[in-house]
Amino acid sequence: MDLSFTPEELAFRDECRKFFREEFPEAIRRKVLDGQHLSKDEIVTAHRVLNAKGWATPHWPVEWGGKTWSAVQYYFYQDEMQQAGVPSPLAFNTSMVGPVIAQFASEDIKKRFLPATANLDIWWCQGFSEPGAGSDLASLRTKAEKRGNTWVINGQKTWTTLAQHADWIFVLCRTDATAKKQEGISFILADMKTPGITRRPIQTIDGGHEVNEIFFDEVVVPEENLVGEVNKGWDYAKFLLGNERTGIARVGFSKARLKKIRELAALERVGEQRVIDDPKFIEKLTSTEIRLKALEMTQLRVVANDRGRGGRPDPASSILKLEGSVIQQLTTELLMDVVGPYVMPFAESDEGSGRNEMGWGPEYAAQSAPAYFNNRKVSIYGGSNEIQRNIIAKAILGF
Amino acid sequence: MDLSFTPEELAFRDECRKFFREEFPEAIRRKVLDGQHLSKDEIVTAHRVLNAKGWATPHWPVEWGGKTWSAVQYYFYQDEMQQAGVPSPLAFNTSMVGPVIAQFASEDIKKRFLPATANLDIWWCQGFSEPGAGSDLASLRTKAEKRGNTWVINGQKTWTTLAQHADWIFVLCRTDATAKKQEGISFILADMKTPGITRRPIQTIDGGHEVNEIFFDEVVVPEENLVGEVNKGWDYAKFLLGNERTGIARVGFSKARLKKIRELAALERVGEQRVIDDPKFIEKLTSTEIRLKALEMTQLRVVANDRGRGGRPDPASSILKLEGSVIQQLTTELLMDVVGPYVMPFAESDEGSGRNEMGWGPEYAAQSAPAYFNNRKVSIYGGSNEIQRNIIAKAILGF
Amino acid sequence: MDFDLSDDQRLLKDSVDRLIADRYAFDSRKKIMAEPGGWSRDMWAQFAELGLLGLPFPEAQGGFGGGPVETMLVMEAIGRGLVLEPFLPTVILGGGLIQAAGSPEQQKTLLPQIAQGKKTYAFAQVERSSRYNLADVQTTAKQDGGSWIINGEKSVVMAGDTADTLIVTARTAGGRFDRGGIGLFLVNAKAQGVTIQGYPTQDGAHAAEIRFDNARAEAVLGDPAGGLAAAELVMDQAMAAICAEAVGLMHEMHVSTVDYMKTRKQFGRAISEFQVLQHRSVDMFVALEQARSMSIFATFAASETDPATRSRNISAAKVQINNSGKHIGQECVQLHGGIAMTMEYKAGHYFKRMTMLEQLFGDTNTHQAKVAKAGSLF
Amino acid sequence: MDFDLSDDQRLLKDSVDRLIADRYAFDSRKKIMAEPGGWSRDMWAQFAELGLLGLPFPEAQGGFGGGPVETMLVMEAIGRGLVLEPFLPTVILGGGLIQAAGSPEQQKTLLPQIAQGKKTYAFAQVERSSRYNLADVQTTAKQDGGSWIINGEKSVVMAGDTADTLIVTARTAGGRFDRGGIGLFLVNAKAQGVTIQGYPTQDGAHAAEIRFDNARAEAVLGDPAGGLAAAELVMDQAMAAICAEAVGLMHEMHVSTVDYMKTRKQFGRAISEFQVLQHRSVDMFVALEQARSMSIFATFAASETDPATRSRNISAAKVQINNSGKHIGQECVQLHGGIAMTMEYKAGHYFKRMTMLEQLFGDTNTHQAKVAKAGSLF
Repeated sequence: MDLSFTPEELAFRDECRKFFREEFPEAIRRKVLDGQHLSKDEIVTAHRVLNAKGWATPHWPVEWGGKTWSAVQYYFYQDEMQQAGVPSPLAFNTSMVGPVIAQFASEDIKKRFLPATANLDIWWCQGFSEPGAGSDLASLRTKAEKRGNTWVINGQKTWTTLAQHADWIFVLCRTDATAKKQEGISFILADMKTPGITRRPIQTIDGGHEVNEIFFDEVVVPEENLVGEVNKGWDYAKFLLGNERTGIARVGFSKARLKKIRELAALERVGEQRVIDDPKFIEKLTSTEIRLKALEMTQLRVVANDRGRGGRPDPASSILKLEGSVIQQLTTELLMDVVGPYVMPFAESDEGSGRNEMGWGPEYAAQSAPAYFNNRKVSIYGGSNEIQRNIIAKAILGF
Repeated sequence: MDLSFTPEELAFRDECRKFFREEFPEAIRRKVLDGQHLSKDEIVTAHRVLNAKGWATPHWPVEWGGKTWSAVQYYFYQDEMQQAGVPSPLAFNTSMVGPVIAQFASEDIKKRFLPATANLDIWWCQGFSEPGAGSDLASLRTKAEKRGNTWVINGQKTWTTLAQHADWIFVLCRTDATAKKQEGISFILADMKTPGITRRPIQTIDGGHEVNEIFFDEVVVPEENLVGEVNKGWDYAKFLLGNERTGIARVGFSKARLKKIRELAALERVGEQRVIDDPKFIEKLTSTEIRLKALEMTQLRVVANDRGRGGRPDPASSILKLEGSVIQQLTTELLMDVVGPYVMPFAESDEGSGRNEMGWGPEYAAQSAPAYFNNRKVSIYGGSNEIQRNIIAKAILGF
Repeated sequence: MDFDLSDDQRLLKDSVDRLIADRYAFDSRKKIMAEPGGWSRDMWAQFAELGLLGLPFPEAQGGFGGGPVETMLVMEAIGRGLVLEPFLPTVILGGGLIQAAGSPEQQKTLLPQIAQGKKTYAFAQVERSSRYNLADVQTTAKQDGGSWIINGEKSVVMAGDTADTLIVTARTAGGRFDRGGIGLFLVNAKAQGVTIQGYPTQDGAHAAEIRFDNARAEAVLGDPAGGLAAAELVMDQAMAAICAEAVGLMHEMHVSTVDYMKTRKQFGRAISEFQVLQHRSVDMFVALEQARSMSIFATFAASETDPATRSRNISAAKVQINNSGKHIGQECVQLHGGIAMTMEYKAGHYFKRMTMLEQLFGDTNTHQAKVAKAGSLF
Repeated sequence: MDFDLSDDQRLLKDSVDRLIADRYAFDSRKKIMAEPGGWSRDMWAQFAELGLLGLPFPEAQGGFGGGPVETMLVMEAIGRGLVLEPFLPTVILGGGLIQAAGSPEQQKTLLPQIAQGKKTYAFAQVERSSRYNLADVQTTAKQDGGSWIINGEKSVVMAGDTADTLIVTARTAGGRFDRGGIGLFLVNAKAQGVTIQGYPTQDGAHAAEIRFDNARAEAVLGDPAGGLAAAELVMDQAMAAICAEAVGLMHEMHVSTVDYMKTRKQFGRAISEFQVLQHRSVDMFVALEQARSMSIFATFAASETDPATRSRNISAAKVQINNSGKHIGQECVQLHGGIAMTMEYKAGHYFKRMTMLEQLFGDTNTHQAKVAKAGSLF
C-alpha cells in the first residue's frame, strides 16, 4: 500500500497541468472558473483543442483515437482538467454516443460518425428521457416502426440538454411493443434536420434554457441508422449510462470551486470583517473541504480497484455519485453565503443567467443563486441519489 | 388567536410551580436534576407526595381520583414538574395499567386495584414486549390457557422496566391461537410472587440494570384477573399506548437539562476559556434550544387542538415523539461536550451507573456518557421513530 | 392560550385566500410578472378594496387596526400564492416605519395614501457591505436650510424600481457603525439626484440599486439622529411577516410534493408507495410544523415590548424558518425530480422564493449568532 | 499509488485477524474484561510472540520495522475485535515516545522490553482543564541533583492503573501554555509519591487519575524543556492509529446491522425488505467508506515530515472519523432496536467504544477548529 504516485504518474500529472493551465485558451478557463456559461463556439473551440492534443476521447478504443491510460492517468487527466477550469469534452459525443458506436455499431457507421464525433464536427444530443418516465427509463413510449428500408419515429423526448446546438440525436425507441419492458428497445441515430423533428426549449429554475423537449412526428430515418441489433438498445443504453458514472464525483471541479470561494470570501466584507473570518462560515467551508478530501481518497480507491474489474462498473461508484453531488450542492450554498444580499439580482441572457455584466455586488454574485438552483439537478439526473442508494443496497449490501 | 394564558391558567401554573419547587422533597429533585438514578424508596416517596396532593392520577376518571383539568392545565402540570426535577408518577401505574383498569375492568377489580395503584402500594410492571417482537407487538407468543377457573400462563416477556421492584405485572397473552394476529389477545394481571414467574435482569449499555426478562412457566392466576373481556386485550393495549404518548415530547425535562448544561458549561474550563464561550459549543446549544422552543410551541398547538378530539390520540403527537426524542438525545451530546475527557470514567452501582461519588472531573461527568447511551432508547421505545413516521405517513399524509 | 382564529380573523383569511385562489393561478401570475415592475396595479387596487393595504394601521388613519396575527394571515396567503405585489415593502416596511417613527401629522397624511393604494414605498437600508446590520450606515444626510440632502448608495432595495417614495436610512452624526446618528428620510423616487437601476430578482420580484447624489429628502420620520430603534422594530415586524410568508411557501411545497407523489408513477406504481419517499415527506411535514410553530411565536414576539426579548425571539424564529425552509425546499425539488427544475411547474418557483427569504433580513448564521449572544431562550 | 497490501502486510493482517477471530469472541472478551486491569496477560504474551508489540520498532531494537500501514492494519483488527489489551498506550504512545525522544541508549534498553511484552506504559498528559492541548501543562518537574522531582495531577490516563511505567509531561520552565519548557519524564508507577486511582472506562477499558507528590522520575526522554514536538508527533501517530481502530469498529457495526436486518423479522418479513432501512444502512456504508478513506489518509499523513501539514491532515481525518463514527454508531443502535441497548449483544459495545474514541485525543469541534485555522486542505 502506497499513497505516493510513481514518477511516471507524476510526470503525466505535470503534463496535464501544463497543458491545461498553459496551453489551453485562458479566456475559456476563466469563464468556467467564474461560473459563467459558455457559448456554442466556446464549447466547440474547447473540445477541438482537446481533440487536437488527442485528449478528447481517451477512453475510446485506441483505433478510434483512444489512449491506453492507466486508471491513475485517467484520474489525473480529469482532476487537472476540472481544477484548471477546462470544460470536459462534450459528454454526449465522447462519453455517450461515441463509445456505443465504437462498441456496437457497424464498421460503416463507425467510419461515418466516429471521427466527426470526436472532433465535434457533429454535435450530438441525447433522446432518452420521456415525460413521465423519470428514473424508470425503460418505460419509454417513443416508438420506431419499420417501413420499407426506413424507421419511422413517433413520440416525445425531454430533458434533452443543449439540443439547440445539436446536429444529430441518438434516440431510444420502442421497436417491439409486445416485448417485455427492457426488451424491444432500439438505439437509433437521427439527423436533427429530418422533417418532423421539432424542439421546444424548457426554461429551468436557474433561468437557463439548456434543456429541451424534442417531438418526433412521423420522422423517417434510413434503416442503417439503427445501431447494432434491433431490440438490443437497452443493453447499449446501460453500457452508455455505465460510462456516464465515470468522473461523476467531480472532485476536481469542487476543488476549483472551493478555491474560488476562499478567494472571494477573503475579499468580501461584512462590515469591516472579511467573510472568511466569520467562524460559522469557515467551519462550513472546512467541513465541506474535509468531506471532499475523503471523497477524493474514496475516488482514488475506486480508481485503483477498477484495474481488476475489466470495465464493469464498480457499484462503489454510486458512493462517488452520492457524495459528489451533495458536495457540489454544498459548495453552491457556500457561494451564496459569501454573496449575502447580492444573491437576489437576476441577470437573464440567452446563454442562461449568471453573467455579471451589471457589476452589482461582488464578482460571482450573479452566478451564485443560479448555480445553487441549477445544482439541485445533480442529485436527480444520471440516476437519482435514491436510485444510487438502491444500487448500493442491492449490489453491495445484498438486500 | 392568543398566545397569552388566562389569569386562571397562570394561577394554576404558579400553584404547580410553588408545589413542585417549594413543597416537594428537595433532595429527590436535586438527584433528578443532577441526572442521578433514584432508589425504589425515593420513587415511592415521590409518588406518594404527588398522590397525597391528588396529583398522581390527574387523567384518571374523577371518581377514581382524577381531575377535570383543561389541556393547558395538564400541560403546565407536566412542564413544571419536569422543569423542577420532580419525577413523574410511576408510569406503569398511572399512565398504563391504571387507566385500562378504570376504563375496562369490572367494578371489583377497580376497587381492589385502583386506590393501591394510585398510591403506589402496588408497584406494577409491564409484560408486553417479547424477544423478537420489537415494534411488531401483536406478534406476541406468550399464551394463557383457561384451566377450570384459572388462567395458566406460559411464555416470556422482555424489556420489563424496573420489574425488580414490582409487586404485580400486567401481561398481554394470546388466549386464542386460531384467531388473527391482533385478535385472540387478552390482558391479564398477575402477582409477581406467583410460582413460575422468574426474572432475569438485563444490563443495558449505560451500565444500568433496570430492564428485565420475565419468564412464565405454568403460572396459574385466578380467572378474575382477566381485565375486561377475553380476546379484547389488543384494544386495551392500544388504549394504553395512546396514553403513553402524552408528554412524550418531554419538553420540560429537556428545558431543565439545557439549563443544567448552561450552568456547567459556564463553570467548566478548557485552558482558561469557559466551555460556554466556545463558539461551536454555544452554537450547538443554541440550535438545540431553538428546536426545543419550536417543539414547545408545537406541543401547545397539539394540546390546544386536543380539546376537540374527545380523547382520540392526535396523530400530530407523533411529531412530538420524533422531535422530542431527538432533542433529548442532542442534550446528552451537549453534556458530553461539556465534560470532555471525563466522559470516560465508568462508575457502576446497584442503581445503575451515573453516580459521581468518586468526584473525578466535573460534576455530572459520571452521568454524561451513560445518559447519552441510555437516551438512544428514546427513539426506539414507545413506538420507534420509524413507526412514528409510518403513522404520520398514513394518518396525516394519507399514503 | 388560544390558537383558534376569531370570527373576524377567519373572515379575513377566507377573503384573502379566495382572492388569491381566484386571481393568482400559475398562469395569471406569469402574466402579472410581465407587467412593469413585475406586479399588477389592478391587483393592488383589489388589495386596497379588500382593506389589506391598511390592515395594520389604526382606523383613524384609514386602516383596519389589525395586529400581528392579521398580518400573519395575509403573509401566509401571500406565500401560498407567491404574490408579487409590494405588500411587504409598502405596507409592512413603509407603513410600519411611518407608524413607528412618523409624527401624528405624517401618519395622518401618509398612511391613508398607502391604505388606498395610492402610494408605494421601499425601504432603502442595505449598503454594499452592511449585510444585515441596520446600524452600518455610510449614506449621509446633511441639513440644508429646512431640508436634508442625501448622499450615498443603497443596495438590493426591494421593489425600489417602482416605489413612489423611498425611506432611506442615512447618517446625520456618528461613525459608520454607531447606533446613534441615523435618521429615516423620505425621498421621492423621482427627485433630482436619485438614480434607480431596477432589476428582477431570482424569485420573480424586483429590486433596485439606488444612488443618491445630493438628493433632497421630502421629510424625515421623527428624530433625524434617533431612527434606529424604530427601524429595528419594523425590521423585526417584517421578519415576523416573512416567517409567515415562508410558512405559506413551505405548506405549498409540502402539499405539492405529497400530491405529486400520489399521482406520479415509476416502475409501475405511485412513488408514494416507496417507504423511503414517504418518510422523507414526513420529515418535510415535521419541519413544516416546527416552522409554523415558530412563525406563530414570531408573530407574538413582534408585539413584545422589550426590544432585546423581541429581537432574540424573532431571530430564533428566523433560524427555524430558514432551516425548515431549506430542508423542505431541497426535498421538494428532489422528490419531484426533474419537473421541479423547470419554470413550467410551480414547485421550483416556491423553492426560489424560499431561498431568497432565507437570506432576506439576515441569513441563518447571522440570526443564530444573535440568539447565541442573547442567552437562553427559556 | 497503490492500495493493495504487500505480501508481508497481508500476512500480518491475516495472522492478527486470525488471532482475534480465535481468541476474541464475545464471551472470551467478557472473561478478559474481568481480569485485573481489564486485559489478559496471556493475550499480551501472544501479541508479543506474534511480534505485534515490537511492530513499529526498528529491528535492531527487537522490532519488526513496521510503518504506519502495519500499525493501521493492527489497529483496525483491534477495533474489529474490541481488543482490551493496552497496545495503544504501550506500543504506540509509550514506544512511540521512546522512539521519538529517547536517547539511543534508552531506545536500546526500553524498546525490546516492550516488544517482548515485559513492560507496559501509559502516557500521563491530560490535566484537569487541559483537554486536548498538549502544551497546557501545570505539572512540574524540578531538578534535584541528578534526577527530577515531579509534582502535579494527571487525568484519565489510559491504562494508567496497570502500566509499569508512566511517561509524564511536566513543565521544567515557562508558563502554563508555553510550548517550551515541557519534558517527558519516565516515572515508575510504583515509585514513592505516585498515587494511582484506577477505574474502568465506559468502553470496558481502564484508566486512572494519578497524583505525583514529589515523585522521583527514573529518567527523562531527551531535552527536559523540549519534549513537546515529540509528544505532538506521537500524538498524531496515535490519532492515526485510533482512526484505524474506529474504522474497525464502524465496519463491524455496519456489517452487524446489515446481517441483523436480513435475519430480523417484523410484521411478517425481514426488516431488510423495508426500503427506509435499506437506504439508512446505505448511508452508514457511505459514511464507513468515507471514514476508511480518511483513515488511510491519516496513516500516510503520520509520516509526513512537515509538522503543520501532518497535524492538519490528521485533524481532518479525525473530523471525518468522528462524524462517520457518530452517524454509524447511532444508526447501528437505532436499526438494531432494543437488542443493541443491552450489554448482552455486541453492537452496543462497539457503539460505546466508538463514542469514547470520538472524544479521545480531541473531539470534533477541536479538530475542526484546527483544520479551519490551518487553511485549505487542497
